[in-house]
Amino acid sequence: MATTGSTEDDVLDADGDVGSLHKDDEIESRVGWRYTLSQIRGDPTALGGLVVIAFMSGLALFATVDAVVFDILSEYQVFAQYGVRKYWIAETFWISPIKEPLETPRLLPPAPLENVYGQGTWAHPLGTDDRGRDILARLVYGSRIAITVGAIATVVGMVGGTVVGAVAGYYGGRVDDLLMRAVETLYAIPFFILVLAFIAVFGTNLAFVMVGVGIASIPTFARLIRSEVVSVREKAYIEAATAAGVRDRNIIRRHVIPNSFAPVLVQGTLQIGTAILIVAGLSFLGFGVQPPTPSWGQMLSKSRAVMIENVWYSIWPGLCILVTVVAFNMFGDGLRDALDPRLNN
Amino acid sequence: MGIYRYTFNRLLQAIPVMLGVVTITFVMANAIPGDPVQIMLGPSPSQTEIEAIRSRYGLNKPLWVRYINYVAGVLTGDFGRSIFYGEPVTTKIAQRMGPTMLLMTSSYAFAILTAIPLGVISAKRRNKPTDHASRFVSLIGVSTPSFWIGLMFILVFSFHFQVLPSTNLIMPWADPVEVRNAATRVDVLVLSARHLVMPMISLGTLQMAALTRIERSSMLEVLSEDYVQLARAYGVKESAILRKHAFRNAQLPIITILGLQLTGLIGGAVLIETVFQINGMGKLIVNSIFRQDYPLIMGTTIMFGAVFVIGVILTDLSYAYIDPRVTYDEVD
Amino acid sequence: MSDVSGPGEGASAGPDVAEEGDPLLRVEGLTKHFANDSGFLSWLNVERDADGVPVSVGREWVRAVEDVTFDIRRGETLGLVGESGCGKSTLARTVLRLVDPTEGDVYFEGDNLAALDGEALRRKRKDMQIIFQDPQSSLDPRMKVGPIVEEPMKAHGMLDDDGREERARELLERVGLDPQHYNRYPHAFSGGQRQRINLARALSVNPDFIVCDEPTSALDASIQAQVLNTMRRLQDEFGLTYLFISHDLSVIRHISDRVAVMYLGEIVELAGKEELYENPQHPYTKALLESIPVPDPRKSETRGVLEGDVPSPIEPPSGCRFRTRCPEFIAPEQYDLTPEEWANVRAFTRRVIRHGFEMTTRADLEAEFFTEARPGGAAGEALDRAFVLLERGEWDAAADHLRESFTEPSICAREQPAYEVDPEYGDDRHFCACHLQRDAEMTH
Amino acid sequence: MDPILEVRDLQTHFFTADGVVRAVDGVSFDVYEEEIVGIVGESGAGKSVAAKSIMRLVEDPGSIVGGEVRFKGETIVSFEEDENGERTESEEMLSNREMRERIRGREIAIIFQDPMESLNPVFTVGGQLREFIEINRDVGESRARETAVDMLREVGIPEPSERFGDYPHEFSGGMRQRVLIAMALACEPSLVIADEPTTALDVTVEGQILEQVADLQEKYGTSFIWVTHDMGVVAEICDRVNVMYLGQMAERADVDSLFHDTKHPYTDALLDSLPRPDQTVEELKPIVGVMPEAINPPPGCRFHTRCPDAREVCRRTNPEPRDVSGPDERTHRAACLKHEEVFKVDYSASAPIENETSAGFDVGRTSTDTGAVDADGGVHGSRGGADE
Repeated sequence: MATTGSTEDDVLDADGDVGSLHKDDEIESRVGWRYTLSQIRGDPTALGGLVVIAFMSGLALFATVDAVVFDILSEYQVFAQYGVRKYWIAETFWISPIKEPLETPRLLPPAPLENVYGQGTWAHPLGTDDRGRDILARLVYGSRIAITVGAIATVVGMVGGTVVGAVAGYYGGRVDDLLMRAVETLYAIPFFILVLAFIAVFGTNLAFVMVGVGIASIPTFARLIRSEVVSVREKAYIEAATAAGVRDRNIIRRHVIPNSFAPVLVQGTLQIGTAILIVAGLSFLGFGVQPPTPSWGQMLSKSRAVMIENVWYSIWPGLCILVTVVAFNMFGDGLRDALDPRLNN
Repeated sequence: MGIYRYTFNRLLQAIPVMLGVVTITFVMANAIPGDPVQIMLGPSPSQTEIEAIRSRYGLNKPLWVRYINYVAGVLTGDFGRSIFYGEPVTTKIAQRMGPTMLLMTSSYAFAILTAIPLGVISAKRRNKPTDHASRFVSLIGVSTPSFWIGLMFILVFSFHFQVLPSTNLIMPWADPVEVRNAATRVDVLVLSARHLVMPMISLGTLQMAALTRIERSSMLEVLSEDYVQLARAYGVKESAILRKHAFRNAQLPIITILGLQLTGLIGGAVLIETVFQINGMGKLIVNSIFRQDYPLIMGTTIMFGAVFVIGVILTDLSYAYIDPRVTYDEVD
Repeated sequence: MSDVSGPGEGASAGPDVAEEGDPLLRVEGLTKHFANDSGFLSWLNVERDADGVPVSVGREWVRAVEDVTFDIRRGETLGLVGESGCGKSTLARTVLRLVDPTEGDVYFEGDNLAALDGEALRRKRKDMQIIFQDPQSSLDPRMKVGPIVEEPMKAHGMLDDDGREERARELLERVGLDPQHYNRYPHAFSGGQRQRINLARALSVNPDFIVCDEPTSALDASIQAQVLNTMRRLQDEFGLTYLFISHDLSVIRHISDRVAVMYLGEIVELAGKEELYENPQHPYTKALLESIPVPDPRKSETRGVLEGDVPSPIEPPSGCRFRTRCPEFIAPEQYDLTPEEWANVRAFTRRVIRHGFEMTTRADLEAEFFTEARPGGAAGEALDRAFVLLERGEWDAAADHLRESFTEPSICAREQPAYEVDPEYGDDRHFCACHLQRDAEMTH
Repeated sequence: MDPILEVRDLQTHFFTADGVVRAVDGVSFDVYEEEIVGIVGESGAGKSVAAKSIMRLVEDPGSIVGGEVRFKGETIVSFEEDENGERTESEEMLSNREMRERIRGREIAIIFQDPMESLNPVFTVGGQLREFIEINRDVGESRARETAVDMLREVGIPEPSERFGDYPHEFSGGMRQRVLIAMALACEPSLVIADEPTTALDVTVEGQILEQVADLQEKYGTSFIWVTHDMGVVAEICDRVNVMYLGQMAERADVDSLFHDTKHPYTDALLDSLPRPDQTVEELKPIVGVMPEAINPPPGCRFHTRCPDAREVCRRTNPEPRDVSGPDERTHRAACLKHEEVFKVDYSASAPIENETSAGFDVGRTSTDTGAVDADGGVHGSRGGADE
């Protein structure tokens, strides 16, 4: 009876453009999502990051044609004659060689191969690899893998970490002790080693890689959320709500969560970048994304053998990783500046 | 007085954590789908072979007995035998520990020695071109995969200019007799350095970049503290303020981060050892995963956990050494 | 409770209370001890201990509030004054059951809050509210003023959506804000205005009792006056009862009807306002009143009469908690000392305990401390012994010896004081926890 | 006798994204030898910034943009205008190096408000004290150490030679403030700037410190600038007082005449709004409204938006403090046009501005658009209405 659906909106629908700001209130004034957005809009770093992320995600969404699949459509060579790059003929559905690893071999390209590790042509601007697959197409497809895997892994870690951290932080006492000790033990195994151990046990399936990276990042999120919740819980407005007789669950919903969420969002953004790096590393070692599904790490791994023949083959995937991760880091930094003035230098 | 008790406490605290690491590792190893014996023996082994292996590895005992045995083994330094090599896991790890430790410590040294001056200068010249440049470099640094940096180094310095070797690592303490192209200790050292420089920088770059950012913000924060203002108000020179009054305080968060960043350094080491084909712990764990050599995977995982935990304890102790407030509570 | 009686109890608490009319709130023997887990907590908060599993090193208890008894009558303002760390805020929170008491009872409108739980307690909160010191953090920065004021009503199911909004707007006006501010965020307001929003929120559920925890301490003088006036006006309009907590004796004098003075977790004196300010009996109250700078250059003679720092509430002094700093510490009965002799002994003892001088020769020390009055008899012998120890360089032994001879035998160290004093101003009972009153007490 | 410190028309502004904050906007005062001068005002009045400006310790984004500060013949701040009206720092101004070597610590020392933050937590208290003595008194390490221990004893730290090696966190707040006072006096400066040094302390500790400072000031003959918001402290310790409001000086006088012969309505109102510890005040008389923001100060007299005596003329003219004392009295400056004979304006003929009656919801808006009123105007209840 005490709560209605509308309160959620009240909490989240904030606008920051209220009057002129009192001078002492600089910290308090940096609330409100609309204000946050306006801050980001004014911050070239964050904006740059956002644009690049949008561009890479756009590629991931739309230019999804993988040459693996593509080459069976060799009759479409006709388009190539007119200078139309293969990947422009968009596949509108989500091709997922990940889902059907058994079927992919038959999708391998027929001979003869053209332009293996050669120079760019109109049809293959960056050349093709040893199986005649278009490198640019594979790079573009790699962005889909990277961003998807990074985001899913982060969401897994964020959800797991939020649950653990929030429960530990809000209830405190024994629960807190127990959970945090478990988390710290997990944290004591170095991140990458933990993921490797996970893969060793469950196999190199991409889904397990995502879950593994997610689980390995639970301690980071759990500790962050816990410390946020603990500090928010100390705030006088929480005590005021308790004193007013507001129920615990409403306090958590209306005050604790909205006020402790900002740093998590920032960490989440930065974590996507980290996860992309981790997964690229795993693929580089031969775990993670399995051929023929293209991924940047795997392409780099492959490039080691052909460094002399095609210098650029070992440069492009690395640049893609670099640009994507830089974008997430820039956006994360900008978000932090906008949301969390304490860390703003 | 306080510092000894603090050290003792920290070491005491590490025991349950390490026990937890051993437990997690054991549980994961025993969650493997399928029969490890099958994996060991390959397809269609005979029944007697299976039984022999089972009793040899103690697999015919119940899980909790095996757990107790394993923990007891770990405590006495016995991690079991590698399936692939047939040697004790500890022997194998001991062989491989040297290169990994050399790589990690040299990279950390590189990262710290470059990051601190860079961060301090960046803070001192806040929002000036130097600062912007240093911030740009560190942004790129934290976003670049270390193994790609390694590849690029190989491309440039090994393939193109052919000035540095792209594989292997030579221990500086190696016997000159056993090292090819080396007659004296000096030769060994030079060779070792030439082998080390690319892996070291590839691995250290990310740490360097991360530390630079923290050093900068930490320095900025300290420079705005009242006690720095007070030093200024008492006529202390700017250089002395930077060197003495601000520097020590600004290193506190760095020390904390150093411990935590070890986790990234270890992960990077695995990749860098693969790129430069260094026979270290990282390559060992990767290979044993491919070979499904579970005793070895467990052993290396626990060892990496131990390296991390020891590293964190060391950083905590140096923190306590610098900041008198840490041990204060312990005193009374 | 033992032989120690609190400030609320007279010779016979029952009839006395009835005489004064039923109190709105009665606090009896309220005690709150916290576990001192600072090391552990710092582990929890600091990221540094990435893998730390703390080893418990035995628990210490912070005796924040100790055996506090008082009552508050309907419609009055009880001022609670004390320095930082004296436990006044903890007391406030314990009274409202925001933290659970270690011992004792809080009777509020007939119910023992200490015994209530869960939903019953939550419902009871409708009648008692609190206003906090910090106007910055007491309002959720992500909530608009309207929902902030409505939240308590919502929690207690008062009115419907429209009714609540109407009431919120009306309350904003009553506390001196513009009803138009309903849709603004807290950051758009100044400190004084935020305290008004806090007031509106507290008033929204029509409470009988409001605890005001330093509500004006963060405000400038001119704004403080505005808020204080508003609070008084609202007290009349809404028939409120206040427990007003502050470290500022001037504010307390202005706003209160009766005043309680707290030191190190205990109430040391409680009396009517005029009585307490014009006829203070406890040495601590006197010291407070002498310390406060008066905004009048012709009157002020501020003197720092107290020495040393407040002792730790983990191991508070035995007997009277103020005795370690008390300028009127009573001489042990077994010695027959003149006031001068006793003063010299105490000055000497204090300096030895604090290592406050360089040891020279016994003659020099005798000259420095005991020229005019040197006690003889048993006290003199005790001093002789101390000098012998000092000459051997055994400072700690000398300090211990002096403590045993002169500090511990005193009634101040042995018994907890609790006395009634005849009030000179007004009719309110005057409680004073000081052994100096042991002869003057009217009833015991 | 010449003053040791002369401040003339000092202006310190902060250049923020929202605009220029005129924190100190034309402030003048003097400090003579062996006196304690108070600077009193509410938060936002600019008193701390003024104090820091004297030592040129204002930090980015703030900077001193005008005025003069002279100390014992040295020019700490001075500006000159070129033909285009561009203001530049004049050449006679001490260089940063000279400031550091000749003024800071050696001639002028400062005590900050928060004793908890003013000492470096990773160095020993004694070490910090010793270092500053070494720098400012040209003595060797052991001599500096002796001086430090003596000074600690002087300010009432028990067992000073043992506590010399302790860290700041082992001292209570009151003790730390004593250490900072020892620090200031140990360098034997001619002037100590104390920036709200007792605000963070409890009243009994404050009493101890005020007493100690008064004794030490007498003993060493040091001048003090005592910045505070507490009129009680001013009455207690100061010889002369400057009252600041919104970056400007409202009134300057001897402490006794400031309290008992108040000449500026702001000081008057401030005193009226204070509850008293020594007498029961039934009704407080608050100042209406809130202090406007220094980013956009009102035109004319800065106090006219809240002043009970405001007239139309106050909207137009911003008075500087002038001597309004009687013929046989000591100088008493007030920046208020109601002293018509001094300011030569037609104050009494000007129409009054009704700040008090309009104390409903509009007052705040005249100064800021935060909108609301902190005034307890006569609109609502019995008590509020009974103010007059």
